[in-house]
Amino acid sequence: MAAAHWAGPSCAQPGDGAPAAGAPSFRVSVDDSPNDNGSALTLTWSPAEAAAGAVLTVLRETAGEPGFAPVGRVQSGVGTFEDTRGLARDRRYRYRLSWDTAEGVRRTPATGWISPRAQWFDRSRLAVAVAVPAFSLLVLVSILRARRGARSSIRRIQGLEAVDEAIGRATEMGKPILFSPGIDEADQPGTIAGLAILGKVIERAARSGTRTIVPNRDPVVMTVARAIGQEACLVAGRPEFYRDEDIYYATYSQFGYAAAMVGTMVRERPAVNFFMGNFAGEALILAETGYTMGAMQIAGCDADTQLPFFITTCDYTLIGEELYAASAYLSRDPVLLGSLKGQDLAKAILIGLIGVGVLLAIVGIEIGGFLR
Amino acid sequence: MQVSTDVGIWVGALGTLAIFSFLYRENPVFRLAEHVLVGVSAGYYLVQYAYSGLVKKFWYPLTSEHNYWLVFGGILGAMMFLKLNRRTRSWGNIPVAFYVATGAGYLIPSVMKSMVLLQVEGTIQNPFAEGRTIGEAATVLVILAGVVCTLVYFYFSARREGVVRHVSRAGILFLLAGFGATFGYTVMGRITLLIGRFQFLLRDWLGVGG
Amino acid sequence: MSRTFPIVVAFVLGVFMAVQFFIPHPRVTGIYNTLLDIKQVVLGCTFMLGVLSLIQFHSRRIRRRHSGAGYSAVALAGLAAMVATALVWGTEQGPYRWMFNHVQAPMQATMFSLLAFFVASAAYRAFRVRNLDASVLLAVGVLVMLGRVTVGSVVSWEWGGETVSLTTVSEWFLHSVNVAAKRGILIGVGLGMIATALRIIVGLERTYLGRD
Amino acid sequence: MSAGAGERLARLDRRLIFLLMGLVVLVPLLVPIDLPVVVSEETRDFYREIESLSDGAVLMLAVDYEPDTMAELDPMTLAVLRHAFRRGVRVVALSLYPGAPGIAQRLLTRAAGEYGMTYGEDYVYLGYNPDWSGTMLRLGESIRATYPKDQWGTATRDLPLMAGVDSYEDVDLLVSINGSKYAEYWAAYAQARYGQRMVSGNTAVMAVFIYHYYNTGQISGFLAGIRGAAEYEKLVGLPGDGTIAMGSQSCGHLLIVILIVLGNAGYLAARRRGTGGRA
Repeated sequence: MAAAHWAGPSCAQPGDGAPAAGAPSFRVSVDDSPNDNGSALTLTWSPAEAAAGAVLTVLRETAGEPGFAPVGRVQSGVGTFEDTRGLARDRRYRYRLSWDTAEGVRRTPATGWISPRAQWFDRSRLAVAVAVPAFSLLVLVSILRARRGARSSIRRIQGLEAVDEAIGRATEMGKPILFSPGIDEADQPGTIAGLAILGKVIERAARSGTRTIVPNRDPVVMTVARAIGQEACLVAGRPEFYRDEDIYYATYSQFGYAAAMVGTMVRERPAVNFFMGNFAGEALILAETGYTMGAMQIAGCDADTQLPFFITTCDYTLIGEELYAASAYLSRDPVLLGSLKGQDLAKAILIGLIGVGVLLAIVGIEIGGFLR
Repeated sequence: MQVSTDVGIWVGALGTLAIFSFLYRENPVFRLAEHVLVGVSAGYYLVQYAYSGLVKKFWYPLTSEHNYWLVFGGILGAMMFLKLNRRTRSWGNIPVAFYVATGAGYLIPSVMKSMVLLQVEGTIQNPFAEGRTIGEAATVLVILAGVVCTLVYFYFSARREGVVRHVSRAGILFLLAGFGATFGYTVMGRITLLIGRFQFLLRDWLGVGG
Repeated sequence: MSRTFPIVVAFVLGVFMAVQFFIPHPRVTGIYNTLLDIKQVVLGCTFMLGVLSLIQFHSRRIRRRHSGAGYSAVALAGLAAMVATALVWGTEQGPYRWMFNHVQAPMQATMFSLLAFFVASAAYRAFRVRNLDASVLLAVGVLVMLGRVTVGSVVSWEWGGETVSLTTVSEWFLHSVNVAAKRGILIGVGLGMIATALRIIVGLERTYLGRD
Repeated sequence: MSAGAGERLARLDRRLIFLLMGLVVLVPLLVPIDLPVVVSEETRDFYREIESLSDGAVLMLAVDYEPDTMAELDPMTLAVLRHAFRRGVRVVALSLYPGAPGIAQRLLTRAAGEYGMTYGEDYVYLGYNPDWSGTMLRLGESIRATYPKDQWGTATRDLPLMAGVDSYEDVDLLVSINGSKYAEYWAAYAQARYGQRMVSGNTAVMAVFIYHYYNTGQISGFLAGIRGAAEYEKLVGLPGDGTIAMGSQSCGHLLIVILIVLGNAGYLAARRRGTGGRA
């Protein structure tokens, strides 16, 4: 507090007339802004020493160019200013601050010359930089262990137990299966998870001679789905059963796609509807129409927004991460089982972290900030 | 009441009614509307993507800003068409791999931060911190218990026995309560959509109401 | 070659895109920006592919005099009309914009608005006190539903010296139980997404490539 | 209640439900009901964020929705534009949905007309860009490179407003109006990665998911559905469609609750009979 009194403008000595006048002013230091691409410099000063309550003008001089020019304004109490205006890494800059008082304009002395630098590592992302390799290692090691034959069990997932029953039902009724891989793009993991299930469904359906119809919203997803369908029929030993026209592009329009899906449901009267992937508002339109048509319905969705609607209208619903577990469950492929094991270990670690974190927080040690 | 004389409004109103007719049952009018919607919207998106992807983001920067790296984009895009032929199909996998892997790559750290770490951080709170009311403390504790139970529910490789069974059961109840909340919350949005359509029919078409 | 090359591409690009997150240096962000631009061009091309499939699908129906051949002709006509008018009059005015505003937009919006009806019938059917699970769904659902409209703020009572209304109780559910469930789902899905992306990058997940 | 009636109550024809729903939403539109609006904390925060912008500040407005959610989101976009223009805040609008430009143009033209704003100086519309996630990231590096041209084909670098605006650093507040998960991704990409301050206007269904981003401070305020729009309209002092819609909302909600009660009454009556008197 004492310092604040000392630094008030009332204590300032009268200016000596020179432009740099205004002492006792306060010290301003300038540093390269950390964790950036070399386009910013940060000025700092002690708010306690600065002209209290004043609005400071930040002045910058570029080496080789004449004089100081204003680049921004800031309240003196803030204590810091980041200059991001048109800085280049190959130029040098220096700064000073100015402010108005009753006696006229006052200025701090100029800082030293400095150039902004670009960093090769963003330290503010340290937590992610630790978490990503750690989790990757966990998953990859679990996969390796599973490949070497480490046994890993997997709990029952009702919705997936029902897949065979559903396909059997379609075969019995002599009706096709309708499968939607969701409305997301091909680079979204939810779509990939849905497509992995598609492969298993087509394979089993082809074995029993049942058609699978797959309308798509995304053109890339369609091409991928076709490749998967072709392979699945091959694996099932019925390559002739594959038909390009069963896997087609409807339209990119979300509700145009919904219209095409319900139209298909009403006309083809599929015995089973699979909704596997990422869905949005159209989810309930699809599931409710399917329900009225009397189809058996199995959904899997990683968008928590639509899960309530699938749960209330479908026979079985894979919730969130269960969608990602599905292909492991259906194929029992060691790679996928191992990966799932890795995810489980990560969850166990996170639960532990939450427990320890809360206990520490109760005794006054905050660790949450490290996760930012 | 002043019925609109604008052809566009009439077309929109008839399209709206055609889709609504599905509520009674599927019928030729709905089927017509469905196919119009599919055709027109596919054309709309084709033009939008062709213009923004190929003219705005490819041709313009290539010719006036000489950004020749984009040629790779053109080549990769063209290679997508190899997917159409059975013999060349596998070469079409290169653009697909490019597309999927770049997405997968930048997703990893971003998702780790926003869907995992920040969510864990948000859960780590002292329920008994100074200045909290009993209600706030309860909220913190409920969130804490809920997150842990739900995570246990999503634990796939353990058999559901003993404590795990009970905790995971609590997890599913948390999930269902959350779904109930979402459902209840969503109703409002869905009704709004209908209000929008009715306002269009009443105001714009029939000229009734404010 | 045609089989391993995509895997190599996926590995190199995937690792680069993941690692660049931590590197603010312009040399890296430059490459990263170029890759994003290239990706957008690729995306533009894929739409032609989708539309080709659509044309194939419907023209096959017309050729085979399928029962829905007339409807297929309508779909193709709509598609052709949009492309042709955009080429002649441009996208910002003329028939292309008109068709969007007066044909596509109202029908899309109406399709979506069907949900108001479906949400009512789904709630009516599913929200029954069948067992504990269904009852939890029902209780919280109804509570929040009432809390979101004016009735909810009118129905109130005194509790522990404070005024509590249906709205405050439903908000409490949204801020606590709802947040907990969503967070659990989010963390699980997040880990699932990262694991899938990781398998793609290291070449263990090849679903998206098909077999050959 | 007789079991037969119970059975009937438990199995109402869905078309009857549809008809009732249509009526309870329609009637209050013809005969408006005046209902009080209570402003929630998240709406107040949303309002405060825009209210705190000074004259000349830059607001980036992402109009991220298509015609299907217009009814819910148009009132928000319009209210944000009016609020911003009234305070002299400059608006850089853009869209990540190909169906959005028509909507954005209509609302921008309308609001700009009301406040006499000039295109290119007071507001710009950059239009649609494909690859939403890539675009969100790319904007943090350079807006002008992401959008070489605006919606009308003018080179972005020739727009006076864009002279000093080239990345999130030059943007004081990001407002995402959306009916999808985009708010969450703006939070992950623009906020978490570039530290961009942001608020969002969401459809009611998406708003549920915004709470935890709001709790962690990643999203500084948000509007939840048409009710959020009505609350915000009240704060801004310009009642619009959001306010009118609240009557139909209340009736629709009540109908669903009544249906659920009837359904359960019928279900219980039928079960009592079916299970020999056990309640």
